[in-house]
Amino acid sequence: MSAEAAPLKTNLPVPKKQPDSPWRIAIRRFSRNRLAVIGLFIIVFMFLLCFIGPFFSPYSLYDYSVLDKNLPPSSKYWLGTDKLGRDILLRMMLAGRISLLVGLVATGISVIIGATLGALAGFYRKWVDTLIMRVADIFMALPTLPILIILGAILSDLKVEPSDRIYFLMLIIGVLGWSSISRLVRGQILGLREQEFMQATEALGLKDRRKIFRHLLPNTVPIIIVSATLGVAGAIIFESALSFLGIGVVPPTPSWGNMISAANNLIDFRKRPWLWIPPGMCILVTVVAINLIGDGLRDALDPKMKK
Amino acid sequence: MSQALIEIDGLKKYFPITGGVFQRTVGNVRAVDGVSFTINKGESFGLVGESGCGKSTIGRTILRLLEKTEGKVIFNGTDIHTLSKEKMRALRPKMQIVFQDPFSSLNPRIKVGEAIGEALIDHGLVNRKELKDRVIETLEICGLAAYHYDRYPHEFSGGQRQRIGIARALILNPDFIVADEPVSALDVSIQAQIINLLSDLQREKQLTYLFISHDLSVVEHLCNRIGVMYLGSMVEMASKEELFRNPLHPYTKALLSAVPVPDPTLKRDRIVLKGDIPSPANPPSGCKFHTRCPLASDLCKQQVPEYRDVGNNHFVACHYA
Amino acid sequence: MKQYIIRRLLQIIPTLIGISILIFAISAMVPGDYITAVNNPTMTAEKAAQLREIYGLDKPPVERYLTWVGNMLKGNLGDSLVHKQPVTTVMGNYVWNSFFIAIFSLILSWIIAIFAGVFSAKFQYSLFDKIVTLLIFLCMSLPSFFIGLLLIKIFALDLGWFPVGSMKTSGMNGNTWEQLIDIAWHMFLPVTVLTMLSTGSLTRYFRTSMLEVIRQDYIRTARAKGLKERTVIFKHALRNAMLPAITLMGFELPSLFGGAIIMEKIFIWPGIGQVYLESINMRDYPFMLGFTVFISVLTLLGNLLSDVLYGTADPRIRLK
Amino acid sequence: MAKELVEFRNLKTHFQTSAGTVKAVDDVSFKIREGETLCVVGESGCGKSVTAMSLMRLIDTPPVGGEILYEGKDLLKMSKREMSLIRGNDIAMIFQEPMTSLNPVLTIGEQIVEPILLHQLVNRKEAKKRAIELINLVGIPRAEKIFDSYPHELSGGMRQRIMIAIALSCNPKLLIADEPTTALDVTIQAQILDLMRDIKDKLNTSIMLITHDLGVVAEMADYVVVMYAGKVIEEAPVIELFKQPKHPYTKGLLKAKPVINQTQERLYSIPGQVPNPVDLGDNCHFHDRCEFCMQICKEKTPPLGTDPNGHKVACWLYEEEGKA
Amino acid sequence: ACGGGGTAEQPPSQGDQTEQTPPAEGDGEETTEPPAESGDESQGYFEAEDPSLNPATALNRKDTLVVGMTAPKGVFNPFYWQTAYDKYVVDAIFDSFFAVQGDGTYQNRLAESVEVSEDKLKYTFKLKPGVTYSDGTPVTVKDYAFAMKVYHDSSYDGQSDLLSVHIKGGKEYNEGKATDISGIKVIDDHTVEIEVTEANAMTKDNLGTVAFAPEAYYGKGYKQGNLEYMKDLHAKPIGSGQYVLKSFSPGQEVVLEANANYFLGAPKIKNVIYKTTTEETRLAMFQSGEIDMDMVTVNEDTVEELKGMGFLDVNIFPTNGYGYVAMNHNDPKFQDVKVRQALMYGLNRAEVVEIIYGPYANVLNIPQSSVSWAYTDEGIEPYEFDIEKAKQLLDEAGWVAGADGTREKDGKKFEIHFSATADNPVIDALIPVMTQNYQELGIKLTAETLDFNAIMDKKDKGEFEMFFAAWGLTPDPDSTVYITDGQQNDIGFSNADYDAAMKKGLNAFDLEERKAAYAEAYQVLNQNVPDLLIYQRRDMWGINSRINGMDITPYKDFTIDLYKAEIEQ
Ligand SMILES: Nc1ncnc2c1ncn2[C@@H]1O[C@H](COP(=O)(O)OP(=O)(O)OP(=O)(O)O)[C@@H](O)[C@H]1O
Ligand SMILES: Nc1ncnc2c1ncn2[C@@H]1O[C@H](COP(=O)(O)OP(=O)(O)OP(=O)(O)O)[C@@H](O)[C@H]1O
Ligand SMILES: [Mg+2]
Ligand SMILES: [Mg+2]
Repeated sequence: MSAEAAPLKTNLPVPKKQPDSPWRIAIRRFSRNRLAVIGLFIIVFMFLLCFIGPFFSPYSLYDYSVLDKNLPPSSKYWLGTDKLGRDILLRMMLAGRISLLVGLVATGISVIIGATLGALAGFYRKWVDTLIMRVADIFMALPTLPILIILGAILSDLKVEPSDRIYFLMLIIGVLGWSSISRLVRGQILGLREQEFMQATEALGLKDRRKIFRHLLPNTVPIIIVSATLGVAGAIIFESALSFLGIGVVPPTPSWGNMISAANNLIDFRKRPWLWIPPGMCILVTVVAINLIGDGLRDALDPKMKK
Repeated sequence: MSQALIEIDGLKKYFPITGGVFQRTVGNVRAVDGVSFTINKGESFGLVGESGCGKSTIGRTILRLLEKTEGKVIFNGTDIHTLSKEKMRALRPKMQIVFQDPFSSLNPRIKVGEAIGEALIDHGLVNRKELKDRVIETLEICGLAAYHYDRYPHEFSGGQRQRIGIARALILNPDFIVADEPVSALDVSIQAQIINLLSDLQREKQLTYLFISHDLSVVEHLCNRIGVMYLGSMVEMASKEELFRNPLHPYTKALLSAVPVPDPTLKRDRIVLKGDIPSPANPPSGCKFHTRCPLASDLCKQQVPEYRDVGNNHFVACHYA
Repeated sequence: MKQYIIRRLLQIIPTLIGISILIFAISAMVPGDYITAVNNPTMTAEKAAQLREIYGLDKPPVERYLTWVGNMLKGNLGDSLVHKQPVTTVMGNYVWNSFFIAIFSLILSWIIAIFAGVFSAKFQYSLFDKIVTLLIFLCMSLPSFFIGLLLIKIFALDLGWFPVGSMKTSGMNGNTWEQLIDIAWHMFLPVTVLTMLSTGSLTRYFRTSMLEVIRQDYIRTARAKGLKERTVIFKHALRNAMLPAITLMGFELPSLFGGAIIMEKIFIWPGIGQVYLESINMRDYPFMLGFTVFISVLTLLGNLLSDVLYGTADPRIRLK
Repeated sequence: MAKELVEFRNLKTHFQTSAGTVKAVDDVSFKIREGETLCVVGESGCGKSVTAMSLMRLIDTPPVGGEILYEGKDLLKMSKREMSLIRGNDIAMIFQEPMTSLNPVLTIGEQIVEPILLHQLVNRKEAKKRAIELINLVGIPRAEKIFDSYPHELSGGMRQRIMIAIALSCNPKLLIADEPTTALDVTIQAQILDLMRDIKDKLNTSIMLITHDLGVVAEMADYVVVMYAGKVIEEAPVIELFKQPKHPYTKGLLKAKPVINQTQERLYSIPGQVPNPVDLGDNCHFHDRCEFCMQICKEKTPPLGTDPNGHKVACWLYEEEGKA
Repeated sequence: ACGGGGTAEQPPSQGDQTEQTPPAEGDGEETTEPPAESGDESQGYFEAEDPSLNPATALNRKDTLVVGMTAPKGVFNPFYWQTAYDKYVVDAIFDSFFAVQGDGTYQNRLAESVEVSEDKLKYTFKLKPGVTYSDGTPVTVKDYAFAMKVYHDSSYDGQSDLLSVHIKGGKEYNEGKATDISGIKVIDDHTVEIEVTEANAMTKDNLGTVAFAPEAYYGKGYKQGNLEYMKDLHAKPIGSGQYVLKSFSPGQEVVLEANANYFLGAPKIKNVIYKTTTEETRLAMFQSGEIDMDMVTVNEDTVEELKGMGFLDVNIFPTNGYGYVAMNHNDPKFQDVKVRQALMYGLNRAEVVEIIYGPYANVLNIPQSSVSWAYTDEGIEPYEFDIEKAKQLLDEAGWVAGADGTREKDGKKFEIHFSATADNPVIDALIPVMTQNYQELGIKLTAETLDFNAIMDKKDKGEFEMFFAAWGLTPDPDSTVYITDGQQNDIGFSNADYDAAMKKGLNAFDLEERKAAYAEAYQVLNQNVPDLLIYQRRDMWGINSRINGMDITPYKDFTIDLYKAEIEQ
C-alpha cells in the first residue's frame, strides 16, 4: 500500500463512544415513547391486580350470598355484587387471570404460526405458497363451532380437568386464528421480496432463514402488531363463548367475557351497570394498553421514527 | 494473457412486457441481446454505455440475480446458471455486487453494522465475537466510522450509503465484484478514496472487477479493458489505452466528447447525438445506432455490422470503423 | 395472469375436496344427530331408528360422504331436516337478508375506516387520533350485543327514532317504495352496529399502513409537485396503503354471505347466521354441510380475488 | 447583477436522533439570483440535500432557525396552501434518489401529468401530450409506452430522467436539482445539462444544482457554494473558484477529481473523514483534516469573510485573527 | 297428541348466549286447574295496572294482533311441522276431532261424537256436518283416513308416531304389505271407525288429535312410499281451522287472516301476525308496541319489567317440565339408595332456585308438574336441606372421611364428574352451590359445562356420572323414563314396584284409578331418588291489555281458542 492509503484508516481521534447494543437502543427508544411505557405499566398493573389482588380480598371464589344479590357498589362490595351475591371486584380480578392469559397466549400462538407460515409462503412462492395458502383457505373455511363442540366432547370424554382445559382453549383459539394473519403477512412479503434489498441479500448468499426472519418479517411488524392487538380483544371475548362447549372455564370461575355475557340483556344493561362495566373496562384497558405497547414497539422498530 | 475468471457467451436477457387486464405478455424488452466477453483474473473490466442500455442487467445476470434468457456465464470454469440453489449460495461470497442504488438495496429496518456483517455469519466465515471488529474495520476501510455501526440506512447521506454497499461486498473477500456505478453518488474526495481503495484491493488480492459506470474518467483510471454498450449489445471493446486513444465507434466518440471537464474556462466541441432514441423493445434494424449516428448510411439501416477484431484486441461493431 | 387465475381455479378443486372431507368428518364426529337434538320425549326407539334410516344416518360415514358428494356434484345439496326444504331454498330465503346489511355496512365501514385511518395516521398522536383509537377499542372491548343493546335503548326505546328490530313493520301494506323505505328504516341500527364493529379493525390497518407509506420518499416527491395535501394523501399515499387492505377485502366476501349471528339476534334480522347456527345445534347436517361448502367456495374465491387484486394493484408483484 | 430570487439567511436545520442532535445545516446563508445557476458542492453528508429540502419545506422537522426568502417572502412562514402553490410550479425539485422517489403504484404518465394539471390550465389530453413531450425531451425512447409503465420497470437512469421531466413540467422559476445526472451516462448527462441550460436561457430560470461532479460544475455553474459539515465554507463565481480556490477543503476537492487523459497512478484524496455530525463543537469542522491546521481552528468557528472579488471563505488562514 | 309432546325443557325462547337447541316442541296440550291461587304472587293472571300507557304503535293496530315468538321454520304442514312455532301456525290453520281445554282434558271440536267399544279396541268418530276447508271443499272423514295413510307411510319422516297407537293393519301398510290400513273404515263421509290391536289410556286422544287436511290437495300425487311431493306444500297450507295463511316471510313473520267461514264463527281478530322475536329484545318490542304478546323467560327482573310497563297483562303459570340432575345407576357409587338420598339432602336446592328464579320456581320432589291431575304430595319426602342427615346417610353407606376430608370407601375416593348444559341459567347457581355443599359432605365434585347434544350423547351411551338437564313433560303422566329398561331410561334405574305401578296406571281407563296408581309410583321414586330433581319453574306470557279473551294455560296454547280473542277498540 502506498503512503496515500493511510488516510483511509483515520488515525485521528474518532469520538470513541461505546456503541450501544441494539437492545439498549430499542429499550431507550421504547422508554422514550411515553405512551408505550404507560401501556406497559397498565399491563403490569393488570397482571399484579389479577394475580395478587385476590389474596387481599375478604371473599373467595366459591363464596356467594343470596341475601346480598345484585347490590350496587358499596363499602362492603366495592364494585357491587352479581345475582349470586358474589363480589364483583374479586370476580373481576380472578377473571383477569384467565382473560389476560387467554388473550395474550392465544394471540401469541396465532401470530407466531401465522407470521411464520405467511412469510414462508410469500418468500418461497410456488408450491410452498400454494400449499400453505390452501391450508390457510381450509382453515378459514372450516366451521369453527362444530370443531369446538367436538373438542369439548373429547376433552370431557378424556376427563381432562376443567381447570386445565383453559390451556387447550388458548391453543385452539391460537390455532384457529393464524390463517388471516398469514395471508396478511404473505401479502406484504410478496411485495417486499421484489425490492432491491432482497436482491442484495441474494447476492450476499444469505441463508433463507435470515432473509425471511431478519429481512422480511421485521418489515411486516406494523401489520402484525395491529393484528395482534385486535386478536387479543377478540380472543378475550371469544373465550366466553367457548365455556358453553366445555372448553372454556366452568362456573363459578369467571372470565371477563363470561362476566359480560352474563349481563346480556336489557335489564342488567340498564339497571345494573356494575355487572358489566368493570369487566368491560378491564378488556378496554387491556386492549388499549396492548395497543399502546404495540404502537411503541412499532415506533421503536421503525427506524424512521424520530420520537 | 492470464486466465479467464468470467466468460460470458452470447448472453441474452429479455424482460417480458405485459399489458391488458390479464397482464398478457405483449413483447420483450431486450435488455441484453447477445453479449460475449471475458474478464481475466485480476483484471478490471469497465462497462460503459447509455443509461438503460443493459449494463446493470448484465451485471445482475452474471451473478444470477436474474435468470438468463439465453447464453452462458462461466465463473471459474463452472456455468453458474446450472448450479443448484445451495451450490450457488455457497459460491456467492466469491462474487459480489455493489448496487447502483444504495438506498433501495439496503433494508430500511436493519442497522448497517448488521447489514454488513450478516453474510459473514451466514457463511460461517467469522465467529460472532470477531464480527463486530471485522465490520468496523471494513467500515473504516471504506471511509466510514465505528459510530456508524448502529445507524439505520436512512440516517446516511447518499454517498455514505454507497460506501455501506461497498463495505458489504468487500467484507466477504470476494474474487469478483460487479461494481454497478459504485462511485457515481460520491463526492470527488470520497470517490478518490474508493477508487484508490478498489485499486489497492485489486492489487493486493488479485480482485477482478466488472466496473459499470458512465463516468469515463473514473473508468479510465481504474480499468484495464473497457466495453462500450449500446441498446443491449456491445459496440466496442478494447484496452483502455487503445479505446481512449483510438475510439472507433461513433457512439464511443460521442461519449468521450461529452465528458465534462472541471475547467469552467474551457469550452469544447461536443459531438451531439441527434435523432430518435430507439427502444430496446423494438430495436431498429441493421445497426442499432443508425438512428442517431452522424455517419449513418443506408447500409447501416439494413445490415447488422459485424462485431470484429480490428487488431490489437480492439473489437468494434461498425461498418465504417 | 389469465393462466394464474386458471391455475388457481383448478387448485380450488382439490382444496374443496379436502374441505369437504374435513367438514364431513367433523360433522360425523360431532356428538349427537338430528334425532337426539330434537330430543322428543315420546319418540320410541323404533320411530327413531326409522327416521335415522330415512335420513340415511344409519349408514357408514364413507358411504354417506360419497352419497352426499355425489348429490352435490349433481347440484343437489339435499333437504334441510329442520326446514324440510331443499338446502338451496332455505339459503335463498335468508342469505340475501344477511347480504344486504353486510354490503351496506361493508361500504360504510370502508369509507369511514379509510378516512379515520388516514387522518389518524396523518395526525399521529393527535387528539383526533387518540379519540378515534379509543372509540375503536371501546367498540372492540364490548361484545357486540352490548353495542346493539345500547343503540336499541337510546334510539329505539328512549328516542323512538328507529324500530327495535326485525326487517319490516308488521301489518304494513304500502307500495314498493314505501316498503323499501320501511326496510331501510329497519336496517339503520343493525347496519350501524355492524359498521361500528368492522370499522375498528380496518381503521387500525389503514392507519398502520398509512404510517408506513407517508414516510416514503415518493410522498415527498408528491408534495414537491405542489399537490394539495388531500391529493398527496388520498391519491399517492392511500393507494399504497390500500395494498394490505386488499387482502382483507378477500376475507369479506364470505362474510358478506355468512351472516352476523349476534346482530341478527339482537335486531331480529332474518339472516342466515342464525339459521346456520341452529343447523349446527340441531345437527341439521344437510344444511350445515351445504352452507359450509357454500362459504368455503366463497372463501376460496375471495382469497383468489384478493390475490388477483393484489397483483393488479401493486405492479411490482408478479403473479405466476 | 440580477435580482435575487432566493436568499437563505442563517438557516439552521437540525435533527434529533437517538445519538444526539445532528446539525445537518448550521447557519447557512447564501443567495440565488434570477437566471443564475448556483452549484452547491461538498462532501457527501455535508448537508446539501437538507438545505435544498428545507427550501422546499419537505423536512418533517422544520428548520430551527433562520429564514428562506423567496421573492422577498419567508417561505418558512408561509401557510401550507401558499406553499403548495409554489411547490412544483415556481420551485421544482429533482430528488437524489430516483428509485424511491417515484410512487410504485402509479404509472409514470400519471405522475408527470399531475403537476401539469394542477398548475397549468390545460386539460388531460394536452397534459398527456406535454408529458410525452417531456419524456422525449429527457431522452427516453418509446415515450408512449413509458407513459403507461410503472417505475419498477425502468432503469435507474430512466427513473432519474422521469424525475427531471416532472420537475421541468411547469417551467419553474427555480429548479433545484439534487445530483440530477449522477445516474446518467455522459451523453444523456450532456443532453440534460443542455436542456437545463436551455430552459435557463429561455425562461430565465434559476437553478440550484447540487452535484459533486466538478466537471458538471465547471460546465454549468455561474456561482459556486462549497459546503462542509453543515456550513458554507466558501463561495465564489465559478471561474474565480476554479482558478483560485482558497479553502484547503476546496483545494483538496479540485485535486481529487480524475481527469481523462491525465493518467495518475493514484488519485489524490483528502485525508481523514467527515466529522460525526452529532454535537459538533465550536471550531472549524475541517480542522482535523487540514494540513494548515492552527490552534485557533480547534477553538473557534471561522466566520465567512469576503474578499474584494466577492469571493467568500470561512477559514482562519484568511482572517486577521488567524494570521495573528 | 299428534306425535310431538313435550321435550327436554328449554327456556321457552331460545337460550341466551349459546344459542342452544330448539325450543320445546309443541308444549303440552292437556289438562290443568286454572292457576292463580289468590295471594300467590308467583303465578296467576295479573291484569295491567295502567292500560293508558299503551304505546301508540300498538293502539294503532286496530284489527291486527302481533304475537312475538321464535321464528317458525316454514313447515306449516300438520304432518311435518318440526318446532313448536311451526305448530303454532299449524294449530291456527288446522283442526282435528278434538281440541284441548284449559284444564287439560279434550273437548270435541270437529267431532260430533265419539264412541268407544267395550274392549277399548274400536273407536267410532262422527264428524260435524257442514264444515269446509278454506278453499271451499267440504271436510270429510276420507281426509282423516288419508292422513292416517300419510302417518303410516314408510317414507314419512315427520315426528308424529301413529304407529305406536297400534291401528290394525298400520304396520302392514307401513311395510308395504298392504295398500290400505285395514283398521280404518270409512263408514260414510262423516263417520269413521278405527280398530286398534292394543289400547291404553291415551289411545282415544291420540286418535282424536289427527289434523284434517284436504286429501284433494295434500293427496294429489300421493303414491304409497313416496311423500316427496309434500315438501312443496309446506308453505301453502290449506285447512279448516280458524285462520288461513296469508304470507310467510322466513325469519320475519307469518301473516294469518281470519277464516271468515270458520265453522265456529269467524274469528274476532281479523289479522294475526306471528312476528319473530329473540330473547334479547322481547321486552323492548313490548315496550315499543311492536308486539302484543309473547312468552318471556321468567325471573324477578322480567316479571317486574313486564308488570312495570303497566299496559301488559301478565300470565304466569307452571311450566311443563323440570330441571334435574341425573346419576348413572350403573356407577357403583350411585347404586346405594342412601348415597342418593344423602346427595339430595346435602344439596341446598331451595337456594339454587331462589337465586335464579326467586319465587318463580319451586323445588320439585316428584317428576310431575304441580298442575297435573297426577300430581301428589302425599307421602312425599321433601328432602329439605339437611347436611347433617346427609353426612349420617353417607356414613351409614360406608363412605367415611379420608385423610384429606374427602370420603372414601374401599379405597376409592368419592369424586363425581358432573356435566351440565350451559345454556340453562340455573347452572350458574347450581354448580357453585353444589360444589360447596358437596365439599362439606366430603365429596369432590368436578363440574364441566357442555354442549347440549354432547350431554345427550353421553347419556345415550351411558358414559357419564352425573349431568344436569331439563326435561319436558308430556301431558299424560305415562313415561318410560324410570321404567326398567324403559325406552327413555338412560340412567339405568330399576325398581319393580315402580314398574308395576306405572303399568297399572297406563292400562287403567278410569281417571281415579290412574291417579292412585301414579301416586304410588311417585312415592316409590321419591323414596329411591333416581334423579336429583331440582325445580319446576314458571312460564310467563305478557299480553297487551287491549287484547281480551286470550286463554293460555300450561296445556293449552294461545292458538287453540284464538278465534275467541278480541281487540278492545
Ligand atoms: N432524517 C434524518 N435524521 C437524522 N440525520 C439526518 C437525516 N437526514 C439527513 N441526516 C444527516 O444530515 C447530514 C446531511 O445530509 P444530506 O442528505 O443533506 O447530505 P448531502 O450533502 O446531500 O450528501 P450526499 O452528497 O451524500 O447526498 C448527514 O450527516 C445525514 O446523516
Ligand atoms: N424488471 C424489469 N422489467 C422490465 N424491464 C426492465 C426491468 N429491469 C430493467 N428493465 C429494462 O431493461 C433495460 C436495461 O436496464 P438496466 O437497468 O440494465 O440499464 P442500465 O444500463 O443499468 O441503465 P442505468 O445506467 O440507467 O442504470 C431498460 O430498458 C429497462 O427498462
Ligand atoms: Mg444500471
Ligand atoms: Mg444528498
